[in-house]
Amino acid sequence: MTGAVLEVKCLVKRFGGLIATDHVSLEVRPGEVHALIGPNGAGKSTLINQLCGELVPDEGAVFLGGQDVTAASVPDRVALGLGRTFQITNLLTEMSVRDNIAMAVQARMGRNFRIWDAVARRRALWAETDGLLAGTALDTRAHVPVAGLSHGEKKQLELLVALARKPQLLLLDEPMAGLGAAESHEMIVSLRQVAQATPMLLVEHDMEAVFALATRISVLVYGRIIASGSVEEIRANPEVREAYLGAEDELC
Amino acid sequence: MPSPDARNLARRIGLAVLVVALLAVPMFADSSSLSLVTRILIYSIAAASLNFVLGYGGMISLGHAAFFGIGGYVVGMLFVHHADATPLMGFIPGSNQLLVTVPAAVVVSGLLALIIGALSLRTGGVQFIMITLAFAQMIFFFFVSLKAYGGEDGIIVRRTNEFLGLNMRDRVTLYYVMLGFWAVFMLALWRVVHSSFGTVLRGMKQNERRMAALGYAPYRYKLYAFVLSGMGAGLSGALMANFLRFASPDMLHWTKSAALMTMVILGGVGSFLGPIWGTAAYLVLETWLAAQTEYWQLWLGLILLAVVLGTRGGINAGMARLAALMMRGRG
Amino acid sequence: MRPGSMILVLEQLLNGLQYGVMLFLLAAGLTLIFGIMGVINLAHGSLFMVGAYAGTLVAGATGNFWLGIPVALVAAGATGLAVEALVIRRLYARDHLDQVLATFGLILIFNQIITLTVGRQPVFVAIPESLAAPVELLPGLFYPPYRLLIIAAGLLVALGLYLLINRTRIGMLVRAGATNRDMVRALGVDIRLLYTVVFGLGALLAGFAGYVSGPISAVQVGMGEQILLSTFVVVVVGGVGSIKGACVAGILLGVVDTMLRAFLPGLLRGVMPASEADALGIGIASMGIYLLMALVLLIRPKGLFAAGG
Amino acid sequence: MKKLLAAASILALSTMPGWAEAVKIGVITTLSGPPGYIGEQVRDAIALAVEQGGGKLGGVEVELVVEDDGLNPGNGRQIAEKFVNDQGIKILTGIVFSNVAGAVVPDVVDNGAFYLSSNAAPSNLAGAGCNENYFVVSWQNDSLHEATGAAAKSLGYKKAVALAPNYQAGKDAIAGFKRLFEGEVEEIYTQLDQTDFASEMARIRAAAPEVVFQFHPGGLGIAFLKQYQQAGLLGQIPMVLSEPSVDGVILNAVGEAGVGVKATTHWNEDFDNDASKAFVAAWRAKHGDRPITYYAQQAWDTAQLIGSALSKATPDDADAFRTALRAADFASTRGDFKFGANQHPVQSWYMVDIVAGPNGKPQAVTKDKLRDMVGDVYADQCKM
Repeated sequence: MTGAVLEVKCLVKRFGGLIATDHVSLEVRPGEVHALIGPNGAGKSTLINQLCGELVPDEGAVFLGGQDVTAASVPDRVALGLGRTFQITNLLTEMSVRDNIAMAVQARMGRNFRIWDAVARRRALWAETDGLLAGTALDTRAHVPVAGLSHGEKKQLELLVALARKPQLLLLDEPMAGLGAAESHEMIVSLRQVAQATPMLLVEHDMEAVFALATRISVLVYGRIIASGSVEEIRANPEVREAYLGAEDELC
Repeated sequence: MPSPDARNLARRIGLAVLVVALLAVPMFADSSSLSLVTRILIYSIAAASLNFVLGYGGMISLGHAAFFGIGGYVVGMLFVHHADATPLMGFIPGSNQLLVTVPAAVVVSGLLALIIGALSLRTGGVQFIMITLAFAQMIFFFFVSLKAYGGEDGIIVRRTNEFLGLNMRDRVTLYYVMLGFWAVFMLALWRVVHSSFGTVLRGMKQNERRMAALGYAPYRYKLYAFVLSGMGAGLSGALMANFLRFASPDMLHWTKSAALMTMVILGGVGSFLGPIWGTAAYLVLETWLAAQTEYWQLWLGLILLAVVLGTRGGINAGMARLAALMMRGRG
Repeated sequence: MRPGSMILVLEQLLNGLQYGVMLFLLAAGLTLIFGIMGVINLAHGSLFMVGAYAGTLVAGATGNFWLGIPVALVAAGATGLAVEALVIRRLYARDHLDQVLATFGLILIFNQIITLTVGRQPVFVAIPESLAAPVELLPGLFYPPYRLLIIAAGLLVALGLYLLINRTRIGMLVRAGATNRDMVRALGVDIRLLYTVVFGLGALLAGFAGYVSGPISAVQVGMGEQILLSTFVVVVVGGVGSIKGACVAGILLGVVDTMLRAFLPGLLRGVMPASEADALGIGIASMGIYLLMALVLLIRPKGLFAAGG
Repeated sequence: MKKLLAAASILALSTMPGWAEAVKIGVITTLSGPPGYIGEQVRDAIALAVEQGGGKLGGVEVELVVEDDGLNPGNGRQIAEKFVNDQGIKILTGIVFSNVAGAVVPDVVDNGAFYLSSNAAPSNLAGAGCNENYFVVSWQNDSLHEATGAAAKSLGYKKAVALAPNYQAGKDAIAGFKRLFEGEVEEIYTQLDQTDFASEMARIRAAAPEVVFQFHPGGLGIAFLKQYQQAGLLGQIPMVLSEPSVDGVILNAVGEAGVGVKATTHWNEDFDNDASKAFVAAWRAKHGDRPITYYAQQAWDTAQLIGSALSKATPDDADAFRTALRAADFASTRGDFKFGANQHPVQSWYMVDIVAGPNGKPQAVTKDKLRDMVGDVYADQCKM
């Protein structure tokens, strides 16, 4: 046992003749922010979907907190402490910000097969929801339906909803995608705060964010991890520069 | 999009008008109107139950006639065995007590919904529509060939079930009894919709993937909803068998499922009062048109088409829009 | 097995094949409309009825059976195009519920229009003389040539559709559309034209099926709904959007349905009293295709040949 | 077009001034869907009888109120409720299907109105469920098919195949056939929505019986007869049928596929009595070539029965009206007619041959009387 929160061993996923995930192994240890970078089409989303249980891998194994979850369903993995955000925000669009967070809190609190209570009167639920909202940028927008939020607000809400579930590990699928400079900065601050308590696997295109947050970086190209190491090692790795970053040096 | 305030107002106005009107119906309605309103009440229980899975849960079931029909048949079969003084399946005594037959019908249709739902919910989308239809058809054919209970001719329930010593042959009494069941059901449904489970179910319809990522296992929640909905439809069927004093395979036919769905869509999918308005609109139209012309189905078809193409969200959305207009006029 | 019973089995297989071909003709159009446009068209059976009535009335008036075929095709095709332009086109972006309700309304309208114009009594068309007398296919196996012709026509249509879908540009778009609707739109294809073509084609096939079924069964109001449910079962079992699936599932269901009806009561009599065997046998047989659909969907929730995996 | 005229004439009758005190007759029948032609025959025959009487039945002015039940028991019940309780109609008739009758009849008679059946006569209302306000003018299901069994027996057949849809009336049909046939019978059940009988044809050929009995009303019967001919069985194995499988509309729709079949019936177009001749002549004058079915004949007889009772009593005096009905004091198109203990008919049954008619369309020709003045098997169970 390595003591890793998440351990992926030799994961393989094929679509027809195409190999989308090619013997990927990686791990996320406590206190770590493991960033996964790679060009478009490298198979990052496919990998994420296998980690959270939406796709079943053809070979290999996934361990959460030392437990083999390769065949476990999405909710079962969530129950073991896996949280995630979606690249394209994926919220309950007809509900308000507060309701979205409450839904996550409710999931953790359980007792959701009750048909004779009134959700509006679950005091603990709303107390905790409001506690989570307090002090965040969305606090003043609590009763706005999701459809009325800006893109940046939706991204923030994605994160809040994932955190409300109190995960042991967060899978972040491009949390910066589509954000402006100021919003990105805000997001980085939020994530840094979160990272102190929760290890993360961060999939991201925004190199500034990756270098600001990651303690370790793996580079995924054509479904294969071609390099893995500390921020400095990856920065220096010529193969990475060649395969992923290209001629233009946009590292800083 | 009407504002929440406007929707709230529309709902309250609608509810107040409804309650007063329903209590007063026997005072001014003639016999056939009373019977029409009674049928609307009974069918709206089934329509609201269908709306629970369809509007709140996003499961398009085209097989709810199965639960409606089973509810009716439970009442009919218990009555047959009560009249014959023979036990059903060798050990279950027959009954003509409403407080026995109706709960029995609800339980049996719930069990049936559990079986059908457990199998059907493995699919989704169009396949779900068709597999629920398939199971309902199987049950239809089963009862059509069930000679012991009248087969195609159905079961005549000579006397409406007894209930608290009331004179159930009196139309007005029968109406108030049905209204009582209806009110209890609607209040219960209101609670369920706003319960922890109901909230999860609504989330499930909006975004199943998100709910799974929060740790809710969709299958179990949907199955639970399906069973509850089947029980509601069974209640409706049991009341209908008592009202018509008749249960026949017609209750199980797929066109009954389609009619229930029509009532839901006509009123407004996913709104609480929608199915009630929809049921009323459908039955009133059907009855009124049939009295006007023997080609009434032509007009019914044209009206359905016009409603689908011309409105979005059915009657309920229309009323909410109206309420919003009134608000604007006031403020 | 005795030669007599062997011949009976063969004959029943032919019957199953013929019924299956009929189901395929209807299901082919329905599955494309389903798969490509995402529209549940309950009124497909009405096009079947329109074809049957138009062809039969003309054949009856002229005394020429063959003349009925082009008339049925034109009538069903034209009706299909009109329905598409006036109603279906507005439903593409709607959810299944609206589609079910609107096309359910169309069924009522079509049935009443036929009642108003032609009347409530079934209309009659005779099989052409040359195809009327049963022919002896094998010693002791007599079979109506008209049914053989339906089988042949159905298989020919299947072949034609196969070529159309695999060898032509329209077919390429149809395949792409069934797999991924947005992709076709992204290709810059005039999607509206494609939809119209597909819907018209489906209507033609339904009208043809309706007319050729006329001499065998009753041409009457509501004839479309009787076969509609079976057709939907075929579409779903075959896999939505798949012509190949419609063909395989149509023939499979046709044969299974026929064989169950023909032999199940007899088989059950071997293990139980005759009256119970008959009741149980026919009970299972009438549920047969629905049972089969439930089984297929439980094993393969998207049907046998689901388009787009 | 004729149908429109017929409908218009009813409307005209009901809206004419000065009819306020007319006795209303409620006609609940099935006018939509495939069996719509049956309801049309029922309605048009009753309307014709009223028209022949100059707006009167039995010398009393009547007004017809017609509504389509859509083959839906709930709708039928709703219409009956309106007729009986709101419009005060005391005389109802017209229901085609047993399942609609099951929902409507008990309610009608419980409310003190009369139901006179012109067609549907389910067994559960013939035996223990009989009622003093419920009369059947057509026939009880079983007796219809018993006559066919008797016919097949009298023709000397010993081995039969019997086919019917797998529902109550189908099973009753085969049971009724077997009761008087007494030979060896192989039973084959078909499906209610079946249109292709090829599989059954093959089974019939394999069974090689001496005679085939089948009960398939409406469109099913059309399909069955056509396919029987196409399978080449028509010339090989004789067929003996009861009348629902060969009504005038079916014969019209099957063409020569009907020729050579034998059938049993309680009435045929060529009956040589004044009442029948008058009915046929009136129908021909009104509807031309349109086929006459026994549905129309029964409805006509029902109208005559109503007339006979109205001439003696008013329906508001229930006891007197009931007595008048029981007397069955009218000239039935079928000749002798009276009510049994359960107020179902006691009547004679005949055999007819289907032969090619002058215009190429098949027609039925009456042969022998098979059974003389018989009732039904449920009469004993009725305690009135």
